[in-house]
Amino acid sequence: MAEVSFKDYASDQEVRWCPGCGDYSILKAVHRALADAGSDPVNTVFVSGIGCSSRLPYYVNTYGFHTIHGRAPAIATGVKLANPALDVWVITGDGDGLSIGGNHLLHALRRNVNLNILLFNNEIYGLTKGQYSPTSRLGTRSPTSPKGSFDQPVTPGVFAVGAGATFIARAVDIDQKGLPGILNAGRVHEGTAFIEILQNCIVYNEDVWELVSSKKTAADSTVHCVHGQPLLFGKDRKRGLRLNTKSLTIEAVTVGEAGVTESDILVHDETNTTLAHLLLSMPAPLPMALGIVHRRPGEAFDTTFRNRKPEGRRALVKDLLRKSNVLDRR
Amino acid sequence: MAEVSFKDYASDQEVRWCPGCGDYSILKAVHRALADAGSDPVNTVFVSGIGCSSRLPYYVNTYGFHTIHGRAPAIATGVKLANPALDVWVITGDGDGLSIGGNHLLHALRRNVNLNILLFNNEIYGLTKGQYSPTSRLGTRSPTSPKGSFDQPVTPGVFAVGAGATFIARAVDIDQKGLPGILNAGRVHEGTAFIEILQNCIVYNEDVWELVSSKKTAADSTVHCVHGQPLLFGKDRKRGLRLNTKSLTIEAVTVGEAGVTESDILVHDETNTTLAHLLLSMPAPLPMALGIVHRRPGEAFDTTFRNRKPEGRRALVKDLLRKSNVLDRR
Amino acid sequence: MNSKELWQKTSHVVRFAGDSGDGIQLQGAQFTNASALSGHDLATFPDFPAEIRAPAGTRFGVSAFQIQFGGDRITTPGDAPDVLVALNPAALVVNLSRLTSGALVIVDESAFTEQRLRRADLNSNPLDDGSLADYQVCRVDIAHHTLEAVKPFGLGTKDSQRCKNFWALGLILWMFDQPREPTADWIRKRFGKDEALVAGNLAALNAGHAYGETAELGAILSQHNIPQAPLLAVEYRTITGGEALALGLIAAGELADTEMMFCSYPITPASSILHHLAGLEDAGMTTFQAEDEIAAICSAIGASFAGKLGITSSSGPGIALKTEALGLAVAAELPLIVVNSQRAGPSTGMPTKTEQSDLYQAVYGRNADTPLPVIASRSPGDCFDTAIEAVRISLRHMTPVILLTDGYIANASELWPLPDFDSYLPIPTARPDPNASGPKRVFARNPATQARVWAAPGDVDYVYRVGGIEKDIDTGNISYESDNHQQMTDMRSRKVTSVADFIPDQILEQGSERGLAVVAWGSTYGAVFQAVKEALREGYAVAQIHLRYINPLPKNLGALLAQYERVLVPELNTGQLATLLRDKLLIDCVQHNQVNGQPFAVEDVKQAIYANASKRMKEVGNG
Amino acid sequence: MNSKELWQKTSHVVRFAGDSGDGIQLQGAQFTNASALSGHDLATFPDFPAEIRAPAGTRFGVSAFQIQFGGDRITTPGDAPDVLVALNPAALVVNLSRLTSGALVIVDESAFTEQRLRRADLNSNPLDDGSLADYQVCRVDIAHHTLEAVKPFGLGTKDSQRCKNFWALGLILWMFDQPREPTADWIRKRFGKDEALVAGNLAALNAGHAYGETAELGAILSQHNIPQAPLLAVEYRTITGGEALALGLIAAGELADTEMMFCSYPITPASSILHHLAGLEDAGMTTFQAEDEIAAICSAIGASFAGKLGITSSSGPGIALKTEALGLAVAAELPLIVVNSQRAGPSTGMPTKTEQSDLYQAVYGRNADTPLPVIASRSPGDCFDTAIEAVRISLRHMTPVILLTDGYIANASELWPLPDFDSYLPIPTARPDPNASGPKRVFARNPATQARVWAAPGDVDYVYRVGGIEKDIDTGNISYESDNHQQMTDMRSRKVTSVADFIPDQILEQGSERGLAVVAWGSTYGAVFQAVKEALREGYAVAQIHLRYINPLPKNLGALLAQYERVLVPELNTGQLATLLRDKLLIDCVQHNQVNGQPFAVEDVKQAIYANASKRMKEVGNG
Ligand SMILES: Cc1ncc(C[n+]2csc(CCOP(=O)(O)OP(=O)(O)O)c2C)c(N)n1
Ligand SMILES: Cc1ncc(C[n+]2csc(CCOP(=O)(O)OP(=O)(O)O)c2C)c(N)n1
Ligand code: SF4
Ligand code: SF4
Ligand SMILES: [Mg+2]
Ligand SMILES: [Mg+2]
Repeated sequence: MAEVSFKDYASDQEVRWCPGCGDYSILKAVHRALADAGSDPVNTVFVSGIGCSSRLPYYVNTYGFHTIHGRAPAIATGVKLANPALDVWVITGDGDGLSIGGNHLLHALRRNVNLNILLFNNEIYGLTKGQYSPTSRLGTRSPTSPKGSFDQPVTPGVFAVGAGATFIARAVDIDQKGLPGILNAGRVHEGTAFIEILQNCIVYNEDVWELVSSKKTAADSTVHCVHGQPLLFGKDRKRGLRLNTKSLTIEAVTVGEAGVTESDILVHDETNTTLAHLLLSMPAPLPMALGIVHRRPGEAFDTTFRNRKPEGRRALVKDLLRKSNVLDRR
Repeated sequence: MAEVSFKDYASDQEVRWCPGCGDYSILKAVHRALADAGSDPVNTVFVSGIGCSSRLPYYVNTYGFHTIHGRAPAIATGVKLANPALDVWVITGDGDGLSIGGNHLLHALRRNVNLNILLFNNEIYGLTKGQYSPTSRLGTRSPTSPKGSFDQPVTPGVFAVGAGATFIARAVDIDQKGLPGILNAGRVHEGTAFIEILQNCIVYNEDVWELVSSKKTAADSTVHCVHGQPLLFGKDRKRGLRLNTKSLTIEAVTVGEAGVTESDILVHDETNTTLAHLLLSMPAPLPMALGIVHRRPGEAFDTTFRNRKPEGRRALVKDLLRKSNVLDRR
Repeated sequence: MNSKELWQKTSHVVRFAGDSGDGIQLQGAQFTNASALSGHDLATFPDFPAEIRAPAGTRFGVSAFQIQFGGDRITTPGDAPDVLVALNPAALVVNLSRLTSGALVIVDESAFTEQRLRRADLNSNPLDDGSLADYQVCRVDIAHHTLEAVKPFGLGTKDSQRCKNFWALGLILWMFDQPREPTADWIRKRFGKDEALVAGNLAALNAGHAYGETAELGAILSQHNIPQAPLLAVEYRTITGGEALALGLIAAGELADTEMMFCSYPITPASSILHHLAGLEDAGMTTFQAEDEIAAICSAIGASFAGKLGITSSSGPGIALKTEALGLAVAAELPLIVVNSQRAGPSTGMPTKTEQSDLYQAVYGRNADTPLPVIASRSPGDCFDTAIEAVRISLRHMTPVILLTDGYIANASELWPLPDFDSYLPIPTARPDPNASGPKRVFARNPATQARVWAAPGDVDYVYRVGGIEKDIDTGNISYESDNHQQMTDMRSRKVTSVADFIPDQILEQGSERGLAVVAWGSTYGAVFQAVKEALREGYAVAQIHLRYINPLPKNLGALLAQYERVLVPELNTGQLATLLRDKLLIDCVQHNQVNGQPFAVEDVKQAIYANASKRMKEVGNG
Repeated sequence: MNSKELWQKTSHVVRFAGDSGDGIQLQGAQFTNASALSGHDLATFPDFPAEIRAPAGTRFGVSAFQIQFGGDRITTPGDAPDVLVALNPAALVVNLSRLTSGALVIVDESAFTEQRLRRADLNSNPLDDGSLADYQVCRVDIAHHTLEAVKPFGLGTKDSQRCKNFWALGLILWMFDQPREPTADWIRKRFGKDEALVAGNLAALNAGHAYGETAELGAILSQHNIPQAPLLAVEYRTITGGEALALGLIAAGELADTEMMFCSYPITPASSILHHLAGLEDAGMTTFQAEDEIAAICSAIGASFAGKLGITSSSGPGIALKTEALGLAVAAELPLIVVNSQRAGPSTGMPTKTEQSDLYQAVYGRNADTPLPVIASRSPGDCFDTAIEAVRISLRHMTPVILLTDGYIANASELWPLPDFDSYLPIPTARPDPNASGPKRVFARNPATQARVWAAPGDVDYVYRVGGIEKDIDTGNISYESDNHQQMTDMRSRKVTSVADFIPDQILEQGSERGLAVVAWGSTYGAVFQAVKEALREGYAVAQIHLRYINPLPKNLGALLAQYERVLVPELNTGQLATLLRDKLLIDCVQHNQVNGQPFAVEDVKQAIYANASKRMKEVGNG
């Protein structure tokens, strides 16, 4: 199926997100990615949990399983282990994946099951009407935190590093140019791909990503990580990241100022987990790291998982039945 | 209670671990730590899940709650939030804490609840007779992995870094000299203290920690992290860790050889999370990092949690009942 | 019925319908408030879509609010609306079938454009194609009138259009001669800072009202004076089940002089309770949003172990996740309140729809022999008293208690007589008695309740260890002794059956001492009450028995039911209470089950009564 | 009874007891094997401590193995041992009370030292203080004899002492004239590489045997020839419930021509099934050790969605965690096998002890109306057939099925006639029929079974999406339609009730057509069989009815039970099947409940029969 349009991957179901929800653009990027890859819907499965984000599978013209809250990675693991030939995507949210589902996400990542996990992070529980989530920033006011939340949030990417993930990316919902490519990079990665998508919930957490998604501010508040390239950012790409080897921290510098030359700038190495930890945990005002922050080769769980078409099973069953001393009274 | 002996903290219950189990020495260290701190048993609570390790609370003469599998951090969070004045310890294992209990551990760590969490890592499910666990090394043969396990293991300390833990330590079960001090450091830490204890299951995973615990090999295969001190190790402490700033990795070098001087050796900074990630993820043959690998200040969840003795509640209840337009038919 | 009959009724059913974005729920809430202040009894039914903000104009996106109010005792939002206010075509078509014949339909003409008709999958305009033949139709260009009214205050178009709901509200308030002031106050509070919004919305409200007065719509749109309801000489307020439950828990804390910790994880329709409680630390109630339902119940159990009363709340799927930990609370003999706001299932099911299908789960849904008390709320206001009762039982017997409510009463509101709080009896607890002499044994049990001592860390007398492994009945130490396990099993069932020694006898809500007994529980109270009341009026030998105590059942229930020739059990499930009655009382019963996500219509229950009851002899004679 | 009576019995009960470290379970397994090969019927009961390796010499650390074997049909390990082999004081004292009077007690004298008596909390030596007055005591210095026997082979003391169990085994094998060869083979296999160990253990085995032959212990220790059991002319083997269940699942995969994925998380006593299956990928069974029970059932559901049959297995507390996901499997109409090896609860309870207390959980233990079929295994060997039956039902109706077994049959073994596998009917599935014409609708259901099409990713004809939200009964798309939810609810219950159309009528195991019916289920089969058999012999009007199908019940059960004056329901719980019988059949029944972690003793069931049955007239006449 060479000549496919992204429209061919839309299902016949009416999309039911709020007007203006970031999920619409992510859905479009998913359709694009599938089209770009010429994916075969017949051998593609979208598995999701529960949440606004988790409704996505209904809108993709492949096999789809909208399951229960937080369990998508576990169910997807079963799908993949049962039939490793399938292209299995997981759609989850910050609540679904990191609140109730944290354990399954951890184990999918450490096992390195060949799944493409998309976590829509809107820093809120959308479907249940706007309670703060484990990624909500300190002080987030919500129906369950009227005086502002005081739970330290978890940083999805940093958590993924801790879980031993072999592919970690971060992208913005409206980035129609970049997102499809990242989704496909995750798709072809051997092992679990973890892709955090910064998504705007316009009803309950509007513009929480303003800084990184608005034309005006994006250039200065984000840095795009490209393997082998210096970590430069800013409108004129004069700003860059430098490693302070004494304090083992990252600092933002300006090339050409204070004797800083391009050679001082960190060159991105996507295979280094420590760099991934550094980049993914950069606090503002340092720019937010986007793109494929981490990717390293590793054996996928489902390839080592012994999956055999049984042959001569009937004989084998009969053998097993006799695996023990037998008293013959015939 | 100044003059207390560690024996005063033993309960009247007969200890029922296998002869030679590493849990015995950990229990002793716990008794010691409590005695050293002159802890008040009346205001101390040990909460555990299920597993051989989780039997420990029965053997400590304080309040104790032996709960259900994997949930100790959640139950302990409830105990602590209900009464922040209590000194709350959590006892868990690699299966209890990182297999079924991974999610609660993650959230306790990120919230930074003031708990002292001891994870007994014997890299096996002891109580259920020896199945491999999420920390078992690749290729571990067990009743459920007869051909050797092929799940990538999770590294407890690295996971803790990813979860945003503010205190991470690693110790060896038989280290009666060092362990009590580390336990008390965790006890007094503001926020969640995560202490991984390398424990020997003599029945199902004997000597998996041989290298780091035997007199012969320990010096060369472990490095003790002390804040502000160079990371030296080896019998004559001539070996040391150096940061390769290009590859952002750690390498072991020998002071005095190849022009290496003590000044090249990394000085431990317990407040740096990136260094914690580096040290806790060092692969063999690099030495295993022991001691207080990470400790940074941070507000504990239970101190921000608004916990008020109700005053004039009756009047308040009556107000709340009337918080709405009232039709007066009297 | 014709217009005359329609307006003769002493109570009316009004349904507001429009887009999720139209502020329909607000409209309903304000009208409810006004009705209450006019001295009408009332019951409401918010009926919103599953989607957060469904696309405008679609049928599935229609949000509705129904209220029955008036001069009688009102216990349901009504089977069929007498008045429908429809702000767009979709809102009209999806609600038409519900209306009483001859109902008044008020529509916003301006919304019936080509494009919006298509959005509602309509090929022709119902205003013209005769589909409204059976109704009195009042076409008003609400949008236009609203814009006119707010023009002076220079609001943007969006904000101006947003005032539509207040214009319509003003009109209906006029129709039933109800006060605007409470709404005006609300508008001022809500938009306080923004003067233009305040002025605009007030103007819309008043314009709608004025329109009713001035427009010459004669018969079609006339003002009706609804008699006041036969109320008691007390104070009343309107309250939803969610609010009442939250208030009841807080009140119980005061009655038990106990601090409480409410640990929950959001889920529809249970979240509202957590929302109501969040921020009420000063009332001795701390709230904790856990990472999942398991952590929620576990932290609540931890709180109870530490001496605060732990409470957790969820809906069916979340309760399922809590069942393992519930076993621990039973084994450790700790107090714990578990609130289940039931919703339609199985699995995710229909989260915004109501159902009574978690009774099996509550009574039988645990591994091993793990009995615990179960009670249920019958109406929004009743949630206040059942919450207190749940706490009373839990602390009296040192056991977890499940309180069943559902999505319907969680969101619905009713007129509620303010309780005389000082008349409530204090709730005793099993806390250690510092003055008690003799040995301090934490597992010494009260022979009447099987409650063990509720000692907590910090208490120097009771330093103890407990767990989920079977424990020695006296010392609490681990015990694998076979006799001990038998004794503990017996003690655990005695603990729950002993609850029946403390609860009141089952009463007869209304009706005869023989004939047909209609036995129900939970939120069907209102519909069953109305149905039985009408059947009685019609001369049927029928009685209403409504259960608050599900497990254990009141001791006299068996004898009470034995008086009747037949027992009818209407439920919003496949027959779960019926199972319980057969199991515990071995009585046969006729089931009447509806599992469609909707509350019972009074009419359905009546039909079931007709099919199973007979007229009283004398009645027949008289007739 | 006196020695003479004792040895006249045609079957005997022997109990081996010692420290966890003494290899008692191995001893028992070897003896079991020898008995089987000697043509004896048998039933065993391994009775080990909760601790992995309890401290030596303690009472709680005693590990025991009991076997009944002989010439009759044997269905239980026996109420009271005729022979006790005690390797230390603790092993003696904790087992004394179980013995038949006049039983033979063989003790290792050397173990009765001051210090080890103290370890067993004994102030005096039971060998001398008369506590063995009622028994025939045979004191042998087993340790000494063993060391003598193995000396030639230069084993260390530890290894030498470890041979003790084989010496004792040799002696008992001699007593009952049973073959040593199988054990000798096992020793050679086990210690193959280590020649000294092989030689040493063989020497001990033979020495024990020789001791019996040569030692002049006369009456006390004589050889007894046990008659062969009345067996069929087929092949037999011994098998535990865990093994049989694993084999049954694999066999079912072959019969259904389906690959399977067994997803589980370890838990006592369920783990053994996973252990038996691990590594059998070649048999079409892949195993996955998940991170917890929820992940286990979820990955199994994922496998079923992907076209393999997902299976998950746990015990009560783990099953509790699976209930939410079970609802998803019901809603998505996927096949799934859930095996519950029941253990004593509530909560952690007594993991190594047996119980039947998860029937409520299996039948009623889910939120919403979420029915599913439940069946139960009656004995170790029966696990093979019930596993196949569970798969058959699951694939026929496209529904999850719960299979109940328990800790007792999981570990116990019996003599099992090898099934003639080729005689088993193939298991049809609802997989798409590629040749079928007409529209390919995945939710087109078989009217007889309500099975939808089991289409899986990779199938070009059925690309579809499904979830836990209520779905349109035809298209499978999300639907909040009230009528549709009612139809789906009805379809789901019809799906489960339709199972009864395919299962055999309930049969009478044994006994009369009137009088007392003893109705039981699961692992109590053996004890009830024996009790009813003996009561019948004694002339009581009693019958045994044993249920394999718990939900739905066989259609004829109601009519069958109606024949009897009384129904007795013995269960290892507080009366859970009794509840089901009242609920489904509205029949009254007498409960006989034991909840102490132990299987029924035949005698207890008999007493319950005596209390509820009457002698047949003619018998009384004759008597
Ligand atoms: C077991 C269970 N618990 C809770 C819920 C209620 N619930 C549904 S979605 C959700 C959170 C969704 O948040 P997120 O994953 O961030 O998705 P979003 O709606 O923000 O895209 C919750 C708490 C549920 N459906 N099931
Ligand atoms: C809900 C539940 N699932 C499973 C089990 C069985 N179980 C008990 S302990 C354990 C694992 C213990 O491993 P770990 O935490 O490492 O403790 P260890 O015995 O090794 O000290 C398991 C699987 C249980 N008791 N409860
Ligand atoms: S609530 Fe938020 S996340 Fe959900 S659909 Fe609406 S905008 Fe999107
Ligand atoms: S099994 Fe292992 S961990 Fe458990 S008590 Fe024995 S030695 Fe210790
Ligand atoms: Mg979200
Ligand atoms: Mg372990």
